[in-house]
Amino acid sequence: MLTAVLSGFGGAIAAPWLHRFAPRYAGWIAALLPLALMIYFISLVPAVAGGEALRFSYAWVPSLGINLSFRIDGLSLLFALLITGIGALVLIYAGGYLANDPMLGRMLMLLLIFMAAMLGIVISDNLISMFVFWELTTISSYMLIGYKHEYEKARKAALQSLLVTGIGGLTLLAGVVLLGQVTGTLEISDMLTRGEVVRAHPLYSAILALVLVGAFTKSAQFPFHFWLPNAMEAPTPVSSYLHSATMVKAGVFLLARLNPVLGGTEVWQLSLTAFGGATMIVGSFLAVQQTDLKRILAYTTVSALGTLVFLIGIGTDEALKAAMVFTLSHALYKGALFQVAGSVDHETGTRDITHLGGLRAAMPITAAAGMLAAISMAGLPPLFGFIAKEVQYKATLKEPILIGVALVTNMLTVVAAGLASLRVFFGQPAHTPKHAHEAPLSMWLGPVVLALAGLGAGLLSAQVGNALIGPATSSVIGKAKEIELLLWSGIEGAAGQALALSVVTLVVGVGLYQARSIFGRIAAAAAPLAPWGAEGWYQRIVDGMLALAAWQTRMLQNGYLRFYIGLIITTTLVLTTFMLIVGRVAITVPADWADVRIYELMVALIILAATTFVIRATSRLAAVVGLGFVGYGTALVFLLFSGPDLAITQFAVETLVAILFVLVVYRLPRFGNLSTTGARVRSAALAIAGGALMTLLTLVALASPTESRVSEFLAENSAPRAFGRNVVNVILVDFRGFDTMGEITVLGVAAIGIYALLKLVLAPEHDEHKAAEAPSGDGVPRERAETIDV
Amino acid sequence: MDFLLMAPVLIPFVTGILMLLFWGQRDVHRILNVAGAALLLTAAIVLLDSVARHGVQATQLGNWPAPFGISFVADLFSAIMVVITGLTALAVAVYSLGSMDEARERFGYYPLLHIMFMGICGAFLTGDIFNLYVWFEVLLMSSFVLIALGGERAQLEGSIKYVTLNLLSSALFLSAVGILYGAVGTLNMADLAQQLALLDQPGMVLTLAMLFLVAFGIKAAIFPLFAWLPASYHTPPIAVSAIFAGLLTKVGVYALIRVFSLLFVQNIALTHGLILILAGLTMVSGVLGAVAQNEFRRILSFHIISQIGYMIMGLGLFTPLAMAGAVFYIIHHIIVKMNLFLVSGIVHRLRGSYELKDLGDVYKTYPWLAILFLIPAFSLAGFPPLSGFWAKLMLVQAGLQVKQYVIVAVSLIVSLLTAFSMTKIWAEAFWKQAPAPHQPNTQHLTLMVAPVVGLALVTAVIGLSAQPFFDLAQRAANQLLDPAEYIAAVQSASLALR
Amino acid sequence: MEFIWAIVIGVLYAAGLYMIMRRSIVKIILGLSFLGYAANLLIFVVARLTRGNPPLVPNGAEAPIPPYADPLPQALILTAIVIGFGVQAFTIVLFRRAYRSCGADDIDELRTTEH
Amino acid sequence: MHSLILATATRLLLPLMLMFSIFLLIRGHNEPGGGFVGGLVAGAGFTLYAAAYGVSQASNMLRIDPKRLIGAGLLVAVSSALLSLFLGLPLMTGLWYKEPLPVIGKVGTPMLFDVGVYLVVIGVTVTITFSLFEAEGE
Repeated sequence: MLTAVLSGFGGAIAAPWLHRFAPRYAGWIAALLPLALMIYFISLVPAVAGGEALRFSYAWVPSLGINLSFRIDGLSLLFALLITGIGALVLIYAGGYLANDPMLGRMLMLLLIFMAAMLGIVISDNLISMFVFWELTTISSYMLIGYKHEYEKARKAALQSLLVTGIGGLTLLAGVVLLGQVTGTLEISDMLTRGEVVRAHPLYSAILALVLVGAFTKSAQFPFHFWLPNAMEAPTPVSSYLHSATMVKAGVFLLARLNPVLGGTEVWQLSLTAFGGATMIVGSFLAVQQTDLKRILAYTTVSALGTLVFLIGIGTDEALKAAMVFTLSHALYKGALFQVAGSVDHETGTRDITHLGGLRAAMPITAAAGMLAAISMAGLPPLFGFIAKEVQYKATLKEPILIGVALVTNMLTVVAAGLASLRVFFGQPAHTPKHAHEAPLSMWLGPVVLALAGLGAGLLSAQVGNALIGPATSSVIGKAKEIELLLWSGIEGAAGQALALSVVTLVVGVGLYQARSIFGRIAAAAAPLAPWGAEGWYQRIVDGMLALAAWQTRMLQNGYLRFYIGLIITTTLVLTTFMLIVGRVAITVPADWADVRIYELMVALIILAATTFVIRATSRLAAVVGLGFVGYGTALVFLLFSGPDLAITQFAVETLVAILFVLVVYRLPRFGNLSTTGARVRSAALAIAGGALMTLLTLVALASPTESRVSEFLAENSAPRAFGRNVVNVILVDFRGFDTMGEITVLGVAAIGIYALLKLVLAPEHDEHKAAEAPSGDGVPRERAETIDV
Repeated sequence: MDFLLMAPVLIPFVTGILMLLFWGQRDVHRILNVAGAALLLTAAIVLLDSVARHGVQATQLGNWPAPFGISFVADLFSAIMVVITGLTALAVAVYSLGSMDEARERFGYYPLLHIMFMGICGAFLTGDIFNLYVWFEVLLMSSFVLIALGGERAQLEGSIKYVTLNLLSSALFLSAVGILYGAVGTLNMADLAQQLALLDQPGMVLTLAMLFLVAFGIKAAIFPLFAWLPASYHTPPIAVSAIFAGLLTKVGVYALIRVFSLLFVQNIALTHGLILILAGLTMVSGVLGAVAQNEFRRILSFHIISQIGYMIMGLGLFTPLAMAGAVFYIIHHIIVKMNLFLVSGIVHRLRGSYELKDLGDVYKTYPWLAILFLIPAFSLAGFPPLSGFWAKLMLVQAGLQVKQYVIVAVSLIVSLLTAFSMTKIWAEAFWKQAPAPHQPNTQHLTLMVAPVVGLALVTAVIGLSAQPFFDLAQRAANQLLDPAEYIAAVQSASLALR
Repeated sequence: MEFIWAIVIGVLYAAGLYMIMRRSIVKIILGLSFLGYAANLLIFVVARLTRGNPPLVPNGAEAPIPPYADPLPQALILTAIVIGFGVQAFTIVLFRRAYRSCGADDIDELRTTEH
Repeated sequence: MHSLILATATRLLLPLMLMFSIFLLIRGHNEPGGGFVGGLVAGAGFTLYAAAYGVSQASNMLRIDPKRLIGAGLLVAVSSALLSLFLGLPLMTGLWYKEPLPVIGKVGTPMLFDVGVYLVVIGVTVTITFSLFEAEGE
């Protein structure tokens, strides 16, 4: 089973080479892989229909409870068959559709990755590994939607789908993790037995909300539906794959999968039917307003996804069965129709139905397949779509409001089916940008197979019911359930009511199709409201985030060094003051004047005076001299208080720094009077607060009694063990010699840095900024005449 | 044993010294550069292996017993960091051979690089708080020179801010160490851990903790102390940016984790609660900063900040899983972030710009480069099954376990915004049609591509087989949360007085 | 007697902070020097002051005669002074080069890398 | 800068300063002084010489490229530290020659380390001042 998933990724790696060496047959060859997989899955059907579930587990990150577990039950199998079957057809189709595209190899690669990821979702038995595949579909669909990446619209649509499904992915992750913490397992099969625990848990509604957002965004439920029609920017093989079988159904699949864990509660029912119902109506209503063939189909897909969520929400056995039936029927007819739409576009050069008509003569095979699929979509016998609609009506019979929602949706679906087929293939042949021809084999094979499958499934409904729908429904319910699926179930009771509803649907639907011009008028009238739709809000949120980002960056990263410093000082002040207060730190000032010697006081005063002098100095040299006084003053302090080595070093360093300053001071700019008074006051206030803080901390530290046993040890061992009588020096070269090792390294690096700064002048071509401004050697744009300002 | 512990410092040090002795001989420098980095990585791996087998190891420099001399300690966290240092060192060493201009090579680029590695390894391994200051200065000084080396205008502007703000941080750090010594009378971190526990002045310890938080916070670039990073990280040559972006800020994070797991654990609710808040703010402000940028390297620079937030989030939560998440995140981030910078350098070579508006067509022309970008980019955004996903997952799990829902929500939204700016780079530089043709410079391209491939492989391996890495991170976290082993190792290292 | 020096330390810090928030680049260097003095003096003072008894072992003795000054902070400060010297020297030259390359003595003009 | 007085004075001063610097270095272990201060004094001597006679002459006299001098100093320092490692002792463990030598006293690796410091400081001082002289002389 692991091989089944991994082979897709392996095939993906091979795809570009395949395209390079066999460009004309790349699609056909690539299709062999999903075909083989489909045969493998078909071979599992008897066992699964017999109630068996096949399981395989490979430890991945067992410490976190994460395994690569796979399990095939009825639900997985139904989806796996759709994914591989339609996948094979789509690959063949892509080979034809993009026959002359040099990037076809990459397209096949992405499609295979996508297929493998999708397969991973449906057969995963571990929520985290399922999530891994879930995110892989997000990424690969991002790449697929952006396939025509030279176009900004394609890039934007790709981003939109990534963001919308991405936010859902994140909530799903949180939901999944919580679910794992509540149930104590991440294995889905274990979790399915612990539904009671979850539903009784205080976090239940939070988990539900998180999972639902994940599922709804992925499955394009209102109000997240808008990304899906925009994803029509993708080439048709992608649309066909995304919209028929797979990615968008991942959300629905998730709900079905977790139904035994999360389902059955009132919140579940209410939220799923409400969102599903809203999506159904919004989707179908928007569908009939479109003129772009692919957008029509995309919106009906939105509506169909709504229907699935709606049915799962109703939650009765009947409804869950209806959901499974509809999954299959929708995948078959929608896959076919998308490919038909793609062929039409490919052969005529337009997808606008107002420019299309009468194509049945030019494209007979495509037209036949399209008509057949459309009939299934409209829900006419004997196609599978008819059965899907019947069971759907049966599931809604108890509640009038549910009936109403289904009825409206299905009527509009009939209209959409008409627009996508009758409007295109019948009527007057229209003048199209390209002269229409029948599509090549690779491009009509898919629609034909899928449309015929819809017909076959309708005719063989009992067998399909036993082999696929029954096991799938049982998985969703959580226990085995016998299913009967009949094309004709009589006119008694519920079956009769459903049939009556079907007839009404069809009659009104046809009537609306005749009067379809009103939808165009409604669309025109509603146009001004568009910015306030869901997509408008999406745009507003994105724009708002961008504006916030720009504003924040302007504020925080404004380029002013002193602002950054101020921020650091403020942070330090706030944090330390907070802790001083919270920690109730007592501050004592040991103002013992008697202990102060007068010469010490004078040194202190010299340092203070020199400091003030430096701050107020208006010339560089004066400031440097003042600074020297501060430095020598400090050295005096060291000398006064028993630090001769310190004093010597400080004197030496101070002198050296002074020389350095003098050497470069004329190369440094003169003091400008740059800051405003306000700025000065602000920084002075901050600086004084910072200084006060440090005084305070010094006093606090001084208040703690200290007996350093470390110092004692060093002093006592210096002479006998380290053979040196200058303890400070012994510390430097022996006790803590490694500090000194670092210290001399710093010195060495500093010297090299200075050397490089002074000597290394890059040739102008290296220095893009400077080259533009100053051609002269060292690049001094405005060297001023320097005078000595002593 | 003693040699093993010191090797990560000594190898780059000796490499640097030899380069100084062979000053001006470019070929010698280039050979020593790669040899030294490879040796460093080897030694680091041996050290990690040894620590993983035999537990925390310590040595006393000069054979003076703790707490009197300087301790060098390798627990798993340190050893992991040293291995990552070796790995990134080797990657950047090779990359530099292809990307660095000859002028900089002649003016000490390689010795500076290795001395910086020395400082970084020293910071990871030292068990002495003042010695930590010294290593910080070593790596800072080298980084000052590296960021300014070449003296382009942008470099100089950036380095002025970089230098000034980092020196402010150093001054704060030094002051904090001084006060700490004045109050407790010892500098050995293991000893400090014990002394601080005995000290009956909770308020003062908390206040001191804040000084360290700010000092290391500046170096780690947390909110609101990060301004120096986006102001400077994009200005030097890309190899330098890459090693800074990947490794250097993480030394600050390392220091934060070290002191807030070993020294300042008296009032976790207060200190670590505060860290958690800062973590959230760091994530958000960093990612918003990135969203506002339109230059390859600047986008990446701002993302460093937001990801520091994740690491600090692990520290703030302070549970075993959270700390393991933090460690895992650091490992992942260093590799991935560095790799992205290296990729940006290759793009610059091929398309001649870092500005997104001037870029385009890379996907069409260089599909291999597109893949090399996507692996780290999606990893950075936390997409499975790459390394970043596991890091994110661990932190999310840890946060939900202790019911810190707000920070979890923030971390998830930030990861989406990360994806947003990665796709921005993707769409603009890789997908879009280039506004103008550009003659690519393919000189020495292989030397630049090889390390990128290597790092991408590491990312993928961590992602696909996360279990051993998770185990390692978890064990490292357990050691951090229970410092008894660390303290015992330091004490027992010094039983033999000479 | 330490309290006087605590005040001096505060003033030095304040001066340093004030100076690094100025716009003239020379003042920033001066400010950094102030911070160096302040930190060194802080370490010195916090470890307690001792008059006239440096930590030297007299000839013939095994250990310094108490109450001697704490040698460890002195060694730390020594290291810090030397490191500070290296950093300061580099900073001076860096600012000189920056001034010559960018031609700006006003730090506010050095913002071209951030927009 | 090429004044006669300075040149003459330097000729006399340099040997004195070098000797004084070595004195500081040796005595540092027992009295105030040490490698750093000693190195500074020696560095100052060479700086003075460069001020008097120009950088190129001073470089000639110094013979070794000051950057290599830094490397050499670091090498001496790190070698003194490494010796103990080869004897199975921790890095930087002090190794002492048993008998004290005349004038200098006891000799051991920590003193060798200080010599390393001394050399580095000379190298650093000279590197900085020489390159500054050259840059400012442009």
